[in-house]
Amino acid sequence: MTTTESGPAIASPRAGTSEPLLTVDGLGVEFRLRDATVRAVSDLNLTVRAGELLAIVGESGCGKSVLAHALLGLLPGNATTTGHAVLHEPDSEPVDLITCGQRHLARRVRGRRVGLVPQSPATALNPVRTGRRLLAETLRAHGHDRADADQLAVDVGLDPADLDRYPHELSGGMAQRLVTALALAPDPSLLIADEPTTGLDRPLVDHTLDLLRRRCDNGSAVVLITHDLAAAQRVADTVAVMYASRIVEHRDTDRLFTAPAHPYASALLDALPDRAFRPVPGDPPMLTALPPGCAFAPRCPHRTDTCASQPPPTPIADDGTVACHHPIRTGAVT
Amino acid sequence: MTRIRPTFRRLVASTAAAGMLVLAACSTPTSPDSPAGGATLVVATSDEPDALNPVLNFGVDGAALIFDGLVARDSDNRLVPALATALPTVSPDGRTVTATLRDGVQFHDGATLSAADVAFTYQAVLDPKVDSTLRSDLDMVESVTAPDATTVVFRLRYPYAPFLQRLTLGIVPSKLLSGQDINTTGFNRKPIGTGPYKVESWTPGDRLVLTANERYFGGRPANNRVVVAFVADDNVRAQRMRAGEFDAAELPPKLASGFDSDTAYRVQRVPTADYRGVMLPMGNPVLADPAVRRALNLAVDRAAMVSGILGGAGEPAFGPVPPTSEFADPSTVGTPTADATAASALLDAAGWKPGSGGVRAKDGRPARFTLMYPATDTLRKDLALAVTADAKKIGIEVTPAGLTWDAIDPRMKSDALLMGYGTPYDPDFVSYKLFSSQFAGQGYFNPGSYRSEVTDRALQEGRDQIDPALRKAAYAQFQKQLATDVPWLFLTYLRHTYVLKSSVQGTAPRVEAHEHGVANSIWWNINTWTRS
Amino acid sequence: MTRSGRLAGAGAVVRRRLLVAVPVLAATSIGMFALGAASPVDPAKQYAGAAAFTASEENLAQIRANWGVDDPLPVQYLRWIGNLVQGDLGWSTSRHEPVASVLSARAGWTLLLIGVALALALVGSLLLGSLAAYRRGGLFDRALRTAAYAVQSMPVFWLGLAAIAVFALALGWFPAGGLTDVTATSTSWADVAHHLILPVGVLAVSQAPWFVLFVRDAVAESMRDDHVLAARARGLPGRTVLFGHALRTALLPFLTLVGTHLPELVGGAVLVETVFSLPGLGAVTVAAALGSDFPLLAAITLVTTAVVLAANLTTDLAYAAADPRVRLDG
Amino acid sequence: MADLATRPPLLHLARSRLRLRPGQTGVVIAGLVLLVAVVGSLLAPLVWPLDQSAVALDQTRLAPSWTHLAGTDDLGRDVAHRAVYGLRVSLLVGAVAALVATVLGGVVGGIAGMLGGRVDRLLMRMVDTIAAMPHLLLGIFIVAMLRPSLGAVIASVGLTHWLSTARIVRSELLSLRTRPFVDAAISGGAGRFRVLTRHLLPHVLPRLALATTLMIPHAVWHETALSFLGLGLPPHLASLGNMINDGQGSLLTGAWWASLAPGAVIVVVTLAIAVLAARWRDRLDPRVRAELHL
Repeated sequence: MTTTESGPAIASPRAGTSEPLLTVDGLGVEFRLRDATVRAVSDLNLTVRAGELLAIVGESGCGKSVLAHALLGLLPGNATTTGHAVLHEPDSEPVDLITCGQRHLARRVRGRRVGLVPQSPATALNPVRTGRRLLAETLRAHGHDRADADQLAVDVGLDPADLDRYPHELSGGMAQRLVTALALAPDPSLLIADEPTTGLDRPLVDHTLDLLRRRCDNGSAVVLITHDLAAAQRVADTVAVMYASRIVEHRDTDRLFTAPAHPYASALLDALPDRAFRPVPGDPPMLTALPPGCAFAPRCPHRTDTCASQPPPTPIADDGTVACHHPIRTGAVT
Repeated sequence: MTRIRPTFRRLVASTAAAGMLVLAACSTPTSPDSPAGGATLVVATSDEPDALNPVLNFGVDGAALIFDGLVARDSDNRLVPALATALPTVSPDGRTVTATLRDGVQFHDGATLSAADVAFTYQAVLDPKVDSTLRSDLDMVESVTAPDATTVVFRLRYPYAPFLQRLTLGIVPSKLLSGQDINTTGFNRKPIGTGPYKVESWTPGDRLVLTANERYFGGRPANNRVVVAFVADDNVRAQRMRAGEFDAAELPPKLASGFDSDTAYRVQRVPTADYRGVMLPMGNPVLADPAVRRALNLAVDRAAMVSGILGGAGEPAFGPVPPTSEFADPSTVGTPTADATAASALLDAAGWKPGSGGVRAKDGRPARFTLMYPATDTLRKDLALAVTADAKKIGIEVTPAGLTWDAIDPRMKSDALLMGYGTPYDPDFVSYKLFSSQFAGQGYFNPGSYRSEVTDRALQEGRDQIDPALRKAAYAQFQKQLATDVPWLFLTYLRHTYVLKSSVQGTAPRVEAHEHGVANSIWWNINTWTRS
Repeated sequence: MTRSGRLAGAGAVVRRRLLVAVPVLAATSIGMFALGAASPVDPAKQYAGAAAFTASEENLAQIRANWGVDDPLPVQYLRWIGNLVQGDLGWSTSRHEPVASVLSARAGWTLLLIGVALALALVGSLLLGSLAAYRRGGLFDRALRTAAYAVQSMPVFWLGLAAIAVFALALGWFPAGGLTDVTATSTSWADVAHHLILPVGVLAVSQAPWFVLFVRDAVAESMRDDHVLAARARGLPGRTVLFGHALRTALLPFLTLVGTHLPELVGGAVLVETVFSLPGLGAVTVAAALGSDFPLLAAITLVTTAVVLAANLTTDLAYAAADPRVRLDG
Repeated sequence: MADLATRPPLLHLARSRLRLRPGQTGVVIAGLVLLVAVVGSLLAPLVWPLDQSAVALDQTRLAPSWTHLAGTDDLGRDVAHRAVYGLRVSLLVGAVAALVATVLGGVVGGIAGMLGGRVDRLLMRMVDTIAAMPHLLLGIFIVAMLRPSLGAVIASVGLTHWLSTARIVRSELLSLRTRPFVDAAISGGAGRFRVLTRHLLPHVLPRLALATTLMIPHAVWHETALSFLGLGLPPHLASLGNMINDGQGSLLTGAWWASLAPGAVIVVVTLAIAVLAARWRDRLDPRVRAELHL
């Protein structure tokens, strides 16, 4: 796979040229269960700039979706959150999404400033409401004209006639497009799209990705949560790789795909069908029992004794971050 | 004795005529300046009638506000004429009774009362197709005829001394009822009578609303309306009385005593002929021994029962004739407190020796028996437990058993039973069937099969003789014999307790019968009550 | 799919339910009749009450013959069920009037009591339960749940007595019982309402815990549903999320719960009517039981069962109408 | 509706926490309460015998004191002493009635669940219809016809409370029937009875035991309600229902303690059973939301 296939992504403005929109600083999320504590997000640092499309990739259960919910204050009651995630917008005060409280989030932030395309659209739609009612309700709540519903449907590639169906009458792809339309309705400055291409066939995947790309080109920011590396490579400006609650590598898309520095990122790329097609050996660790050192160490070909005992450093590389004791130097890709 | 259900049947106490007579005889304090019929009076009772029809047992012992009988009773329970112009006359052979009707008495619908209505009423009771349990009381009636519009003639099968006492039955209009099925007719719910009050409405389970009968022959009632509220639950009745909803309510003694200290209320404890006692069946091998029965009679602490269970609202009982009756024999009265020593001595002498576990025994038979009581009757339960405790002290083991009547019925021949009944009107009424050997073992009549020739003779004498002095002697002998034989352990006479608002004036309590509901209660003369 | 299309099978559903309910009710009636026939109670003595003491055996036998209670049992049953089918519910031996007129005179009050109490309990529990769920774990949530558990373990008649002691006797705000002021000349609705506040309140409060806890749990769970999270993520106002989305979907199983809870409500009504001496079916049922009045008891039981079955059917149909996923098949 | 399998495991874990679960201290307290109640009512006849028919007419309505911890009633009987025996009788009635209901429900549910098909549909329709009969009315009917007595009360409670058990057993069996190990047992040549006793019963029994336990508070209330209506146990017997019924009158005359102790015993013991049963249910089936089913 080469970067030349990425199309419009190459032409987009590079990250770092505009002001930061979201700065996540030392974010941690824990769930208390009856007999265990789950660390879903650990010491996470991130910056998203206006006009940037950030892709977060990783295996299922690594904490991607929890991160999304944490940013919107939608975690269940047994979750504890630490750290900060500050939203800077040009025409308003900075808001710390972690500490500002539910009331503020509900009134000022959700939908309008930070939108979410939720995962698993089949369950994310109220089963007793038609798409049109849901859309109209959302538009009205944000002071938009409910007549925009049809246009939104067309935007996401949905036949407006299908808006009058109930969710159980929609196919998985139709439901996916509907939840995307719902998230787009308030026109948020930051859109978090959690697996927005699930259940879509290839042309619709491209359609959706282009739609997200266009939003960034118009100055909004998008965080694309996905396990589809190809999609990330196609549209993202930067890519963050998450493993066992941590971001292990966050770099410009081209750099990551050509020269991954973290052994896990490298292994992940190797698992792609058009590369080595070699699955990552071993299983990811339980989030209830994370090792004191590097969580990837047990599966890592480069591991040393330090890896098992010491948490990896997070030095800021010239073009991103890598959390590894023994990062792979440039050109190590097979 | 009451059945499971409270006794609904004989309801309203006062009779029209009685009311009128009270005006004359007792100088009822109806002040002339009080405007005729201002108030609505509200009384509360637990006992709701099933049907407002005298033929079906409503207002039998007094015609119950809505109806009048040929005769009525005054505040001393003496018979006085009501619909009849005078007390009916009895022929020398005692088998023909003739009554003459008052002129111009009208039913509530305006129809004039005639002798045919009286004859119809009694014939209806005697009609086998009518589900009336009164028929047994009128066994002696051979025929009832109305030779003319104002004369009624009863022919009896045999002379019956207290027959006039049976003529308090309320009279119904024949025109409205003849040809109807009396068991189911709508008349039973909205009846027409001659009494001081008309039925305005009856909401079963809630209330009976009566309005004054302007044309009442005994004079217009002093109150425009009377509401009888039916509240089955004692506690609820007490609560609602406390909340000021009623002018008068019947309450159990303990609940009534809660009102004693409150000047806004007056508690009336009315003497009665209503006794409670333990029927001791001769079919029980332990109780068949007169020594055991006499020992029990000595061992029960009647004074403690009166104070502890009745809250003072009662008197110790030693026989079925109440002390208030002219027939009462003073010599049969014992001591109210227990005499365990004398009782034990009696048992020792009869061969009942102390045995294992403190229970006496004779010839290997332990002194124990079962004492049944109707499960829904709290008072009888309490008395049964008190008897049990007293018996234990003299080495007799009693097992109380709370049962329903159908479970009690088949066991009455061999197990003791806490019973109760009593009417103040004539000693023949209940005692004749309760203690005569001819009724032995017949249902509730003489369930313990008590047999005594002396008692039988005395009871028959009391029924046959017209002469009051002879009757009195007969009943004195009857009471003495009972005190000797102890077929029953008489425990207490009750006082029926009523709570009235202090503002209510004009009550004239009279000795009450066991059955007292809407009418044979303290408000039997409510048509003359006033508020101060 | 249109609503009318989905509900086209409603008629067939009703027919099918009837097809099952009728034989089961018939079988139940046989069971009840057998129990009644096996009962040791003598209806004539029951009827005579205290007068059985003075009434002779022949007197009672004649009454029995008048009623036909000495006929063979199958004959009696067929007569009873035959009359029942023709709408003649029989003759009440404890009330001395036709069973139908006992029911018609009293059922209205019981229905009113149950209806108002149910409405009150539903509205109250939906509101309180939703609010508790919205701030679950909060002070209000914990207080409400504690109260619900406490009330749930209190016998309803005890609750009624306590209410009388406090609101009628101590405070004097409401009457202690009855349906209208005893001196009232006619039934005025204001008066009835004043009398019904306490009993309705007690019945509603005693039944509410089930509903409150269910709503609270269902809404709390529903608040974690993906679609509710999604609604929150879209920035919809809290009220809309709570009542428009979380409650709306939790409401559907709630409908069924209400349907199955109706018999419980009837039982509560019997006790409340007894405590507050209301002239409804409850009081008459107890009197009939004490008097072993078979025709009345059997009729009350069968009629209330039929009413509850009809109510269940209604809630099921309402469920179908409210949930677009359900399709009634003919 | 929601497909659990498609949810990411993390949020799924978080969701399961939402169950209503009594706290650890609550469970311990409830356990202690129940232990004291059961042991106390078992040992009472040996340690603190009661003469059920004893009265003391010279000690009526005494307020609580050191000699009479909960006061005395209308007939001078020690309320605390009788409350212990009341609990004993009520628990006995509750337990036996619950057992009767469980056997009945187990048999009906078992037949429906084992045979399935038409029999199942018919039986379940029957259960639905009977469930529509108000418990209390049916109970009153049964007691009225059998006459109030211990047996009648137990029959009345048992005959009206078996429906939920039948449903539980049936659905459990139906779901078990589709599991591979049952298929394996049947294809291995095991007879229906053997499959039932060896493979199915062990799965159903814990649930059945839980249903029985949850029914005991119901049964106690039912008994109390019948006694309150005058249709319960023989009135001189110390049962909680009878005691509250007796105490009502005293309440009006100021002797509040006569009904307080038995009422408090009912509330505390039934709550304790409910709390423990809720925890138990939680253990049995962590996926089902534990709702205190009182």
